[in-house]
Amino acid sequence: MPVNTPPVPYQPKSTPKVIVAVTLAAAVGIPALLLGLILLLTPILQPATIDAALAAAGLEGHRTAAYVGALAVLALLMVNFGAIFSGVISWYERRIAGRMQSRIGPNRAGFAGFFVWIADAVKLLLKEDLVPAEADSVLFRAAPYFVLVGFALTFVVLPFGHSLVVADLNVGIFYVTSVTALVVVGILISGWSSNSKWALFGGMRSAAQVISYEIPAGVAIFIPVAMAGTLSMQGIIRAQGGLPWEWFVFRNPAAFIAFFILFTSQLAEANRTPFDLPEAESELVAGYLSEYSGFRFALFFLAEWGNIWVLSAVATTLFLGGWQIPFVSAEYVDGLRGSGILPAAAWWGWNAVSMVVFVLKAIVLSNVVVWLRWTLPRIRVDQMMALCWKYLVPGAFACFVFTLFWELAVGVAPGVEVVTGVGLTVFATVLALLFFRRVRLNIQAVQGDKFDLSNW
Amino acid sequence: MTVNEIHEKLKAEFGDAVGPLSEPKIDPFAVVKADRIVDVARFLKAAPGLELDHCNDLTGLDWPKRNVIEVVYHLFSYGHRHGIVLKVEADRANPVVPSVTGVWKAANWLERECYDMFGVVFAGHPDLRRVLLPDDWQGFPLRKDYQEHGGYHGITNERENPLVELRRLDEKHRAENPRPAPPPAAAAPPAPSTPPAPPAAKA
Amino acid sequence: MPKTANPASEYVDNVTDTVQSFWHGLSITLSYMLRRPITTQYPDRTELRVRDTLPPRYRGFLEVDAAICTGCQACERACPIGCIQITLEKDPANPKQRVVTQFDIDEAKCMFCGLCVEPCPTGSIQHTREFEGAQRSVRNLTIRWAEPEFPVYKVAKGAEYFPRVTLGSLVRAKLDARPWHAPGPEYLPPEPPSAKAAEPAPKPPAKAAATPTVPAAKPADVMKAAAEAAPPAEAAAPAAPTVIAPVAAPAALTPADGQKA
Amino acid sequence: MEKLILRRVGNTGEEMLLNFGPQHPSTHGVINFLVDTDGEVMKRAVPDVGYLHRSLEKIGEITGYPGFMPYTDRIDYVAAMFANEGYAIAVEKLIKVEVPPRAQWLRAISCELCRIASHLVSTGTMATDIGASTPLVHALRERERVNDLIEALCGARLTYNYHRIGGVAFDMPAGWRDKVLAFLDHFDTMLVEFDRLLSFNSIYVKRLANVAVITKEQAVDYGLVGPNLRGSGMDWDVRRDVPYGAYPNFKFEVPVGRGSRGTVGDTFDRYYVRVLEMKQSSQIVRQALDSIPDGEFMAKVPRKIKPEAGEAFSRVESARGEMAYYVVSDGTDKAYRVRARTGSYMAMGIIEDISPGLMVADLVALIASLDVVAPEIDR
Repeated sequence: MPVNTPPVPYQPKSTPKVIVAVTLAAAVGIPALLLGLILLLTPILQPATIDAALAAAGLEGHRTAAYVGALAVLALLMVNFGAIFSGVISWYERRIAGRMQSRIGPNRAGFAGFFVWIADAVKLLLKEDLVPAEADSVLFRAAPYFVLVGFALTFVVLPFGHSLVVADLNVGIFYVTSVTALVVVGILISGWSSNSKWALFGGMRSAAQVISYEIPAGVAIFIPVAMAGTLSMQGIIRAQGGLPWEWFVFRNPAAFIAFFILFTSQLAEANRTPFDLPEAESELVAGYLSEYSGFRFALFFLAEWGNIWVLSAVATTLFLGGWQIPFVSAEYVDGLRGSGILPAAAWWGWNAVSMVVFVLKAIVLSNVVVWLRWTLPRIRVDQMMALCWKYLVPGAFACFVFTLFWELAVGVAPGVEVVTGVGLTVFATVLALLFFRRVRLNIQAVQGDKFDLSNW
Repeated sequence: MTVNEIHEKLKAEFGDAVGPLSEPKIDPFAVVKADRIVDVARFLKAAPGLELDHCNDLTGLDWPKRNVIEVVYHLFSYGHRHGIVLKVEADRANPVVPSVTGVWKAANWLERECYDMFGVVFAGHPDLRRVLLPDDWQGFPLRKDYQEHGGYHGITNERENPLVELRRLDEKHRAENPRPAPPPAAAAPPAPSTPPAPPAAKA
Repeated sequence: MPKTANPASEYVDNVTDTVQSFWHGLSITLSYMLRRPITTQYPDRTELRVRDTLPPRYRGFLEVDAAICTGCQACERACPIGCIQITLEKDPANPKQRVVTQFDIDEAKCMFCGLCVEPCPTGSIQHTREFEGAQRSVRNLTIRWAEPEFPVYKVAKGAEYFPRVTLGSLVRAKLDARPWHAPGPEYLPPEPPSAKAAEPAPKPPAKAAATPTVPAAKPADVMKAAAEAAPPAEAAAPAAPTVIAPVAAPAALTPADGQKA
Repeated sequence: MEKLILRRVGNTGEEMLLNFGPQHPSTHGVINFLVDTDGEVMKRAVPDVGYLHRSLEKIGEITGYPGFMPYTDRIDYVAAMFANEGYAIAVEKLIKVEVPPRAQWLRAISCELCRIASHLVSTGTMATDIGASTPLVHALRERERVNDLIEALCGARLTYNYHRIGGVAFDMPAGWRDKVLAFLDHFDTMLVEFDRLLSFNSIYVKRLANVAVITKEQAVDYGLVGPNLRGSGMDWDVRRDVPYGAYPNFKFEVPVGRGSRGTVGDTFDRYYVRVLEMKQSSQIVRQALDSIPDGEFMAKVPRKIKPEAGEAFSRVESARGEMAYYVVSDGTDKAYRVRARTGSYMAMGIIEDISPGLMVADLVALIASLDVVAPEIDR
């Protein structure tokens, strides 16, 4: 008989340095590449620039082709941005969820599991695209595209920086609320065409939810619109400033409340916890997604996670000063553009800074979305409706009416706005500090737990 | 109240319908005539001083030798903290016992399980269906003479027993290779590195 | 949350309550970002090997130390599930010495209750801290401890201490000796039904299908070949199974595995 | 089955029959609910159980008396200690064996630790069913710590097989007491955090309060036991009122549903009784560790257990309520009948009558609050 085999020495494995390097390169490089392309291409592919360039080259006859080409490039860029953002945030959300639950989270594919989203995407693309036998196959197949289109179209007006926007529509925010309604059409279609009871439940819930929450969201949107006097996304941002007390959220107590109303309603429209009723996994298994698999499933999830960006970007635009750089006015940057076909170097520089400001703000908000999901329970259908119609809609209307009077008052005495802005900024800062104190106390309160960032 | 006192009260109320208390081996019980069980149950639940409001357990016992299926009631009172065990005997061939669902709602599922496992039909039960076993199950498994069908709708419930199969392999191997010589104790291959051959190799 | 009949104050209460619970909930979840996670990256990135972190009483795979097995079969009797099988024979050379010719433990069936360990007079059968033994074929989970067969251990009078090899080393060696994807042993074809006719239960067709339906000629041929190739000694023939496996296993085992699943 | 439901409910043609299970995330095992819904509102939910039936009672007639002990683990694998204990007590009654005090204490300690572990699963899964997944993982993390302790005590994390007829299998290992006390210190503070994270979260309270109210009378009538009974306001605990084992030596409170957030007997009460019970269990373990007597941990039990003919009934307060064993002996070494009456089985009986008028999401809350464990129903 074999006796006393010598113990095999055990050495815990660690991620090879090459993989760490590759992961870090990808984690920094992919977003940097995308944002860099957006920074470069969105100003260049504007009609005015194209016209000027065509005129300089003497090719005015090819305007249509040039426009279509420019649009195609921009569309590809934006859809890719949405897709890659939703991929990365799917990894990020799982990682954050893991930490909040005392877990490590994804940790195998690449360093810190960063490549898990690529692996997931590849897996989903390779899976069989199943259509249930009893489903309405045409609608079933079409539904994900409605969702995708509704999601992707918002990128037309979402700004990324000072001049970095595909098209600054003069009805920008109105356009956003309109096209996002396409998502609910897709969900409804998927719910009905799946011919599954769970999916039907999910679809019906989603329709009721999204349509109801359009109202408080819409009214809350009117508050920054009223304060800025324009529907254009860039116009609303330009009406704000770079410093916190110049943001709409702090300039008006009603706007402060309206920000939360809007944020809540947007969560509901994006079907995020605590409003994830349409796909409530503990009740409806997977809701309207029950019957989907493979590529179409991936499209739904792409839109769901990508919507986090959309809602963060919209809230940032409307209330948090957008891309406004502190101490640098938008007009100053305008003046740097120069008169050539291509803008001057300083203009590019400030545009890059404004992009960083905007992306940072949006990422902070995306964090909050993720954070909420892993904290809160889900509310019930009737409570979801009650919250909307009893709390958010009246609140939003009250805030809106208040804002109208407030604007009158500001017209008489502009100092009011500055005082409120500084006051609310201080209030929010104190609140944040108290909150972090609370976090520290939470760790101390549990015996045996301590502040420990090891094993990140 | 002790079991004896409860039993005396029952005796006084129902006379011969309630049998004597079993000799107190461990937990004594009394046998009740099947047709009076509902009345006894009502009385036990309602009579002041008794108030056995908790139907703790209701199950069956199969006694093929006596040709009897017993239904056992474990009753308890939350207020007085006393209880009694009652038994009702039913014919094995056609076990019918009145249902006490009207007295304790808890008896509903307990009687269903008793029906499921012993085939006792509870007359007056509102919803006497099989509960744990599939609706089309044949037989009543907790009866002592129950025979296994060896599967359900073609799904086997048997796994090949590797112990038996390996023994058969060994025997075959032994028959083909008669023991050559007494195995010396030192002949055992000591090295763990040589893989012990899978048993197939012995064939 | 004070209960109030006043709808207005209830309205306000609901709002403040929500804000409060957000405050507490969000601060708690955030605080977990700053604490150490409790999970580990099993199996290859834990600080210690996991089996070394388990308590000594851990009930993992059973291990039999043949050197001190008395062949008393107490474990076989104690097993409530019948996953131990022991066969004892008289040694033909030495009639006084009994030999354990079969000591099989079906680890796939074992429920790790520890009841077999308790009656063992010498502590030969023990649960170990080994728990990693996944096998592609469930047949490989039957561990054969009487391979080769061993003479039973005679307890000296008054002995209280029985030297035992390091707990776990034997079962580890057994598990390591076979790759996880090794094909399982090929069993004999089921006996003709006449042998089992005495069984009282009616035999459904499913039962017959459950046992591997191996063409009768094939295993016999294989076995003949193996018997020729193998030396008659106990050391077995390492060459034979490796040759046979790719040929015989896919044909015979696949349907059987499917049935078992 | 389907036809049966339609016949019973008086279908108006507007209803939809929903097969809620057997493979559903929140049926806590494999249970099927045939739900008749009118939109989100249920007309009736009929439980269809038995998917996990393993005929354990029949097995009890085949294995000998000691051999059935590991099978009792499988009756309720979330809280296997109680199943062990109940069976052991019943058989000890049959063979008239007195369990030594140290074993009584060890049984109490192990059972209360197991109760903490079980209630952590119950409260945690309740959180997931309501849609908050983080508290579940926090609860499971604490459960892992309990499991580590129990594993050090008896070698298994789930199917303990720790109790024996006449005592327990092992004494406490060295240093175990300090580990338990350290854990309890941590756990008491953890419960406070758990309350703040989950129990008093306004969304959570709103989801549970006033939902699926079971009155005291109903609870008694339907034979609900344990936390489900106490949640309805019934002040009853087998440990205190029909004491067994070492429990008369400990001081502890019996938490009762008070309707603190809504009506007495709603889902929140049933949930919160469990949270409070964990606190009490922690107190009991502390007391038991302080007062544990020395001595044997196993009584002298004949190697072959062969009780005289007779029958014994035992009741223990399991995590899912009173667990009753009814063991009948015919004088041989194998039980003539082993019957386990479990808390989850009793809880299933009430769902059909409570469900009308609830929403589909409330059914999830109701199932979770009754803390049913499928193997315990089906056995």
